[in-house]
Amino acid sequence: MQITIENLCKFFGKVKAVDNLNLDIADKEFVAFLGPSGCGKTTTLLMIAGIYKPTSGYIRFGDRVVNHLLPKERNIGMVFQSYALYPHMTVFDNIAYPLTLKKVNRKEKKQRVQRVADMMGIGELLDRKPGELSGGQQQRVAVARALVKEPAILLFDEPLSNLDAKLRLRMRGEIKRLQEDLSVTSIYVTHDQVEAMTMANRIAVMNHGILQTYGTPNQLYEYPDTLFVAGFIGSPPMNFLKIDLEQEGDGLYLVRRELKIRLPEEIAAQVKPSVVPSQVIMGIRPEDVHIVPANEGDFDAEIYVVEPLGREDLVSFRLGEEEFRALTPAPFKGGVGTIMGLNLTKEKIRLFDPDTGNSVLKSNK
Amino acid sequence: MKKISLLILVGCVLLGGMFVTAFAQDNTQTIVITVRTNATPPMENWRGNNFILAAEELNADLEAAGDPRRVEVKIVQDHMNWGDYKKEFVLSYGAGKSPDIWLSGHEDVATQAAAGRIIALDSLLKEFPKFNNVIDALWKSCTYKGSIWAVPQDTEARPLYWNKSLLKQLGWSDEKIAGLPDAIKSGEFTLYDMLATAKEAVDKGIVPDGNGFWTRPKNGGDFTAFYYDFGGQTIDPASGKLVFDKAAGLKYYQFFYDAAQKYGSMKCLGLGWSEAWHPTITGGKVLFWLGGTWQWAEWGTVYLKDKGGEDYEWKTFGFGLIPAADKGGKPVTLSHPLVYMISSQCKYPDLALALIAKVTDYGPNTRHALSSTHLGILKGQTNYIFYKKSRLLSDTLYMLDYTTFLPNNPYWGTYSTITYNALAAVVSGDLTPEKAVDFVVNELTNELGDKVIIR
Amino acid sequence: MSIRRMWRAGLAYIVLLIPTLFLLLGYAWLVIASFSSRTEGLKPVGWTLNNWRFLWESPFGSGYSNIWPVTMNTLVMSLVMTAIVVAVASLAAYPLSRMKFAGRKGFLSLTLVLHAFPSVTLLIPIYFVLLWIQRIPVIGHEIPLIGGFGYNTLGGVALVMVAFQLPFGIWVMKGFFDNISWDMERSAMIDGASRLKIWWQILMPNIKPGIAALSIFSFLTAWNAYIIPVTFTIGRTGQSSVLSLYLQNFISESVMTEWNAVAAVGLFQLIPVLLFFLFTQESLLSIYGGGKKGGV
Amino acid sequence: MTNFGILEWWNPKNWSLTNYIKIFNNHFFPKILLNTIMYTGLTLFLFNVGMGLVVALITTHIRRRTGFAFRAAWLLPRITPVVVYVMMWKAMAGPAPMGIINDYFLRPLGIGSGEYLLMTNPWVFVILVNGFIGASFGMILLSSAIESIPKDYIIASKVDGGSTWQTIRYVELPMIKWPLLFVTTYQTLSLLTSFEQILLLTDGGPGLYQTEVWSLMAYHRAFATYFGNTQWGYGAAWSVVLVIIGIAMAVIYMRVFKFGELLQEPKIETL
Repeated sequence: MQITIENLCKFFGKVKAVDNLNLDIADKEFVAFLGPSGCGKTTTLLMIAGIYKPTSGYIRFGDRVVNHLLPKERNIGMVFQSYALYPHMTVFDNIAYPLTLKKVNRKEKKQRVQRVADMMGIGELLDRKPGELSGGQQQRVAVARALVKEPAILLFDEPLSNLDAKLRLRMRGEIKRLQEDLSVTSIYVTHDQVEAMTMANRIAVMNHGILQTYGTPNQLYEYPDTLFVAGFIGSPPMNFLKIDLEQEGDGLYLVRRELKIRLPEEIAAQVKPSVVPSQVIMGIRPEDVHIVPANEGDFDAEIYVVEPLGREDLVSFRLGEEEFRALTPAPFKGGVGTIMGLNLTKEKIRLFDPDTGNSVLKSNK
Repeated sequence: MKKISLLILVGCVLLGGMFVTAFAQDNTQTIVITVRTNATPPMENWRGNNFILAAEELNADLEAAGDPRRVEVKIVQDHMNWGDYKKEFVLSYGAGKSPDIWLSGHEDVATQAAAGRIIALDSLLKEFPKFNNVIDALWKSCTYKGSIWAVPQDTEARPLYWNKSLLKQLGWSDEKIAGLPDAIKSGEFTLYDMLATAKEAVDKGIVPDGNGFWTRPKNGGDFTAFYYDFGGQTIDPASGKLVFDKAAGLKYYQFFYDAAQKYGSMKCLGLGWSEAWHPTITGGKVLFWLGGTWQWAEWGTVYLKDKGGEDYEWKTFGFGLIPAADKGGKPVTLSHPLVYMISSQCKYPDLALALIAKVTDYGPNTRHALSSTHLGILKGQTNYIFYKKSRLLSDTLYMLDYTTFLPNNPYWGTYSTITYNALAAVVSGDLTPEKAVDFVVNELTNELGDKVIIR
Repeated sequence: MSIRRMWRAGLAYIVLLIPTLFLLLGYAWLVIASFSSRTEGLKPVGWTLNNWRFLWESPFGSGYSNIWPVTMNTLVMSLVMTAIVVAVASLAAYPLSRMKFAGRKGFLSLTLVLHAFPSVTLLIPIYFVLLWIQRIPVIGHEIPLIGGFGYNTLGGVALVMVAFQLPFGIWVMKGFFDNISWDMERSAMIDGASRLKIWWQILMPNIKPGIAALSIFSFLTAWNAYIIPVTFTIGRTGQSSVLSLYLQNFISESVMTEWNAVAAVGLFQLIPVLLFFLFTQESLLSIYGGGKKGGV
Repeated sequence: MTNFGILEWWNPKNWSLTNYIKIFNNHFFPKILLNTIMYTGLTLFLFNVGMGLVVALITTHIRRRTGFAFRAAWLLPRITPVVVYVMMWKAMAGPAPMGIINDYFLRPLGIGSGEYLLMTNPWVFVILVNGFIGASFGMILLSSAIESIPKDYIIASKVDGGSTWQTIRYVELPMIKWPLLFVTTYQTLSLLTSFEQILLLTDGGPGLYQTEVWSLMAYHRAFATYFGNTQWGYGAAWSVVLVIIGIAMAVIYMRVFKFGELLQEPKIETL
């Protein structure tokens, strides 16, 4: 089922929760809505589910506008963060509830429930009450219930955020696999960028009710459209540095008190001419910053703190008021306060307008 | 569709008709007559229970006369406070569920007759010569606007009681104590003489302060008797309007003001009857008090059971009329006949009245009089063999010669509430007698306007 | 524990204990009085079972109703009232708590404002409503057991009690509905349930404590009611009489009351609710828990 | 609004404000107003809020089972039939030697001469009788509010070195401000409109209107005078004035508590 969202707006009183959202989701696609809490992603999801009514704009399933349809007429399945299992019903009754409401006959109901339950690996638990299950098992029941009516669209509202880290990893894989097997158009709301990156075909990043960017995980990681997206995606987050962009001869230079970097041709070519010269924000991911002995890199900085991450160490430097991080293979030898040189992979430098937050590089999608 | 429903309808009518004829075979028709009375169990139960016996008799009469009707009496009898009881009649009448025969105080005749809830009985009464046996004076209490609306059920006197042993402690001789009723009767012993005696007893510590002389603790007809005693009038015979006499009113309030403020009396208003009033009186802690003849039995059977019941009462308590206000004046008492009324919602008033006629007889009425210590209502009842058995009833009967009644006027309730409120305020010291009179005049004109005459 | 702290804890107990004992003293008297012919303070003067003779005979002589039909009346009236209150309150509280419609806030404030009306104000208007209901065939006066919903019927009294109990009931139930997870209701909607089905199949089973609490509270209110039955029924021992009225029949006006008999009847009226309360106190004490924020 | 009375109460006519004028002309209007304020104020602060809070605080700070038993005891007056409950208090107040208070407290202490306390100190009993019922409302609401305070705050306060009293004063009381205000106002309305206990206890007496409060006056006027003359119109006028006062108070407190903000918006918009 293809989903199209056009000029969708949602107000709660005077508060604008979703602001002029345009989005289309292809059939069988797995899309993640990513953003911090309160960004409007869950509101959008609930509008798609039919729980909230859009203030303006349209939601289409296929060619059909569904704004006025009741949730039950939309043929969707939804998994909630809190699982939302009915505590007074057994697991079987929980999963069977959508079928009971559809008045599916007993035999078929039993078969279908058993099938999804087996698929989710909870076939043995059908007689239990939700209260007797572990978090992971409850989550599986919730997914089974969403699947049992064979919906055209699956909606996930932060389904894994109540699970512990290990279980989350496992469920992540299972849901992704399930979605691929069943080929159901799915929307997955999360504030965890790792989940979005690993699971989704495409990610819609939202902030303050506004769609920031919409693209594949790779696009978002490599060529973030905005400062917000750049900072939100990737862990540890991208380094940002206020810096002047200047023209010197035929080259473009990034200039700051302690450093001066010439942009490689391929990046320089993408810089919109209108921004030169001006102050911009340079962004570079920690894995593209390399630590070298003092005076040997693009510039020098003092080590502020070293955080071992296991496979790698994260080293933070102080650069004036700002912090600058580098990922380096563990173990890193070098004490706090030592001056080291830093070398940047200059092809990975991204530039943003400090006022609008937009990328000043021409789009390269 | 229409045809079918028509068919069903016809079928139903036919079936119903068959049922009715089947039951009408023996040609009798049972009529339920509801009797609603307020009675203190078990002493006053005859108020209602007499009707059960009456119904048997009446049915025999009906059968003999070839009347197809038979009555079945349903009694709703309990013991409520009068305010609730009267409210209930009004509300049940409004709901179309009023009882056929309703017992209440005679003063309700005016209110309920004016509201059209009861029927006038003049012409019907003539059909039952038995009613001629009722003491003539009592009919007066059943009359409103020239018609008779009710039949008396019982009456009583409200004597002044005293504690003989306390009087003795005060130094009174046995002769003096025994002569007190006559001294009152002749007007020699006045209201203020009584207060002075009360004060003496308080001063000597024989009774606690405030307990020299008591009345009932709540509003009621007794207070009106005092107002009459001071020459007050409640109704204008010519116009039938209520009357308030300012001069008599002032004396009346002055008396209670003095009693409470100067003579160590009247610490009785607001008391609960059973947890305080009766126990204190029977416990010998009050010298003079105004009560009712009907209370004599209660004291004997309940409060003084341990001490010897009625024998103890005869030994310890004395009673007489309410003393005159002035030397040589006429003492008073007050009677408050209870009466049977017939609701205007009653479908067979003739049967209802026939039942009332059956209970208005020497046998049934004396039964009630004896068990409840109320006075009889029939001429020559004192000669009735069983009535004579009661010493109290015989000893108090003379009081009916001195008796007074409450007025029959629909606004009596308001009038009485206002005059009582003023009295309570005088007793508590909230109002002086003069202010009390002003208050009464004010409130009466405020609430009743031209329905009351102020003199 | 320092002396100072012990002293403070002891003080707290004393502050609590003195009024509590004072209160319990009254109940002790009630029990003692009911088994004695007279009491002086708490001392019984002559133990007797005589006060309890109302259990097997009418204490008011022949022509008076026994206590058992009156007890039955009270039970029926209380149950009818409880059933209506719980049904209507939960049905009304559901949309007030969980549906978006114009006038929702207005309605909620109105139920609160209703609390400002003394019962006196409403007794007469309600009387007229009862008269109106009485005219409706069957419902008015022909239902077995409760006698219909008109004047002088158990159903009528129950109905009036409902009117007074509803604002409170709605607030309590609203409080419980407020506390149910929205996701659960959303989930049921997506599963295909209508709002009515959600109310019945999903929400009601999950606010059982609330239903229990409100039922108990309503039942206690009905069982103990006095002013309303006395206004809308005929007779203290009549066909629609309830225990409070029966009890009052021992007391009123100028007659001496056998206090000890009253104590016994009072205890008789108290015992069922006391037992009921002991078994349900946990639920009853949680009645306001649900409405903590919205207010009861 | 009309002169509804016992005669023609089914047919309201003569619409006028006479009944309202009568109220303010009533000689005892100030006394009844004063009684009402005194009754509501004292019962509210001593019991419905005061004792309710004290019992709630103490029972939540002692052993759970003990606390529960105390709370159950305090709930007894609320579940006791009013008639029985009032009778019990009459027995407490009765004259010596029947009265419990006289017999066990006053006589040993040599106070008084065994009078009927309901006569000598009616107000004490009006307030006690209503207070013991009223306290349970505050007790339940406040104790459940106290128990729902997250334990972290209390532990934090203890760790910071606060005594139990300081914890109550600086942590718990501020956190139950809303329920406290709610109990205060809700119970004000309850007290203003309640009269059943006073009716059965003193019936406004002893003496004239000594304990007559506004709603009881309305009841007396509308329903119960000795000779059954009911003046519904006049009684209703009394209660209408009371209703206006009540609504005004309700509106004020809805403002103060920002009633609108306390209502959560439904989080499902489809009907």
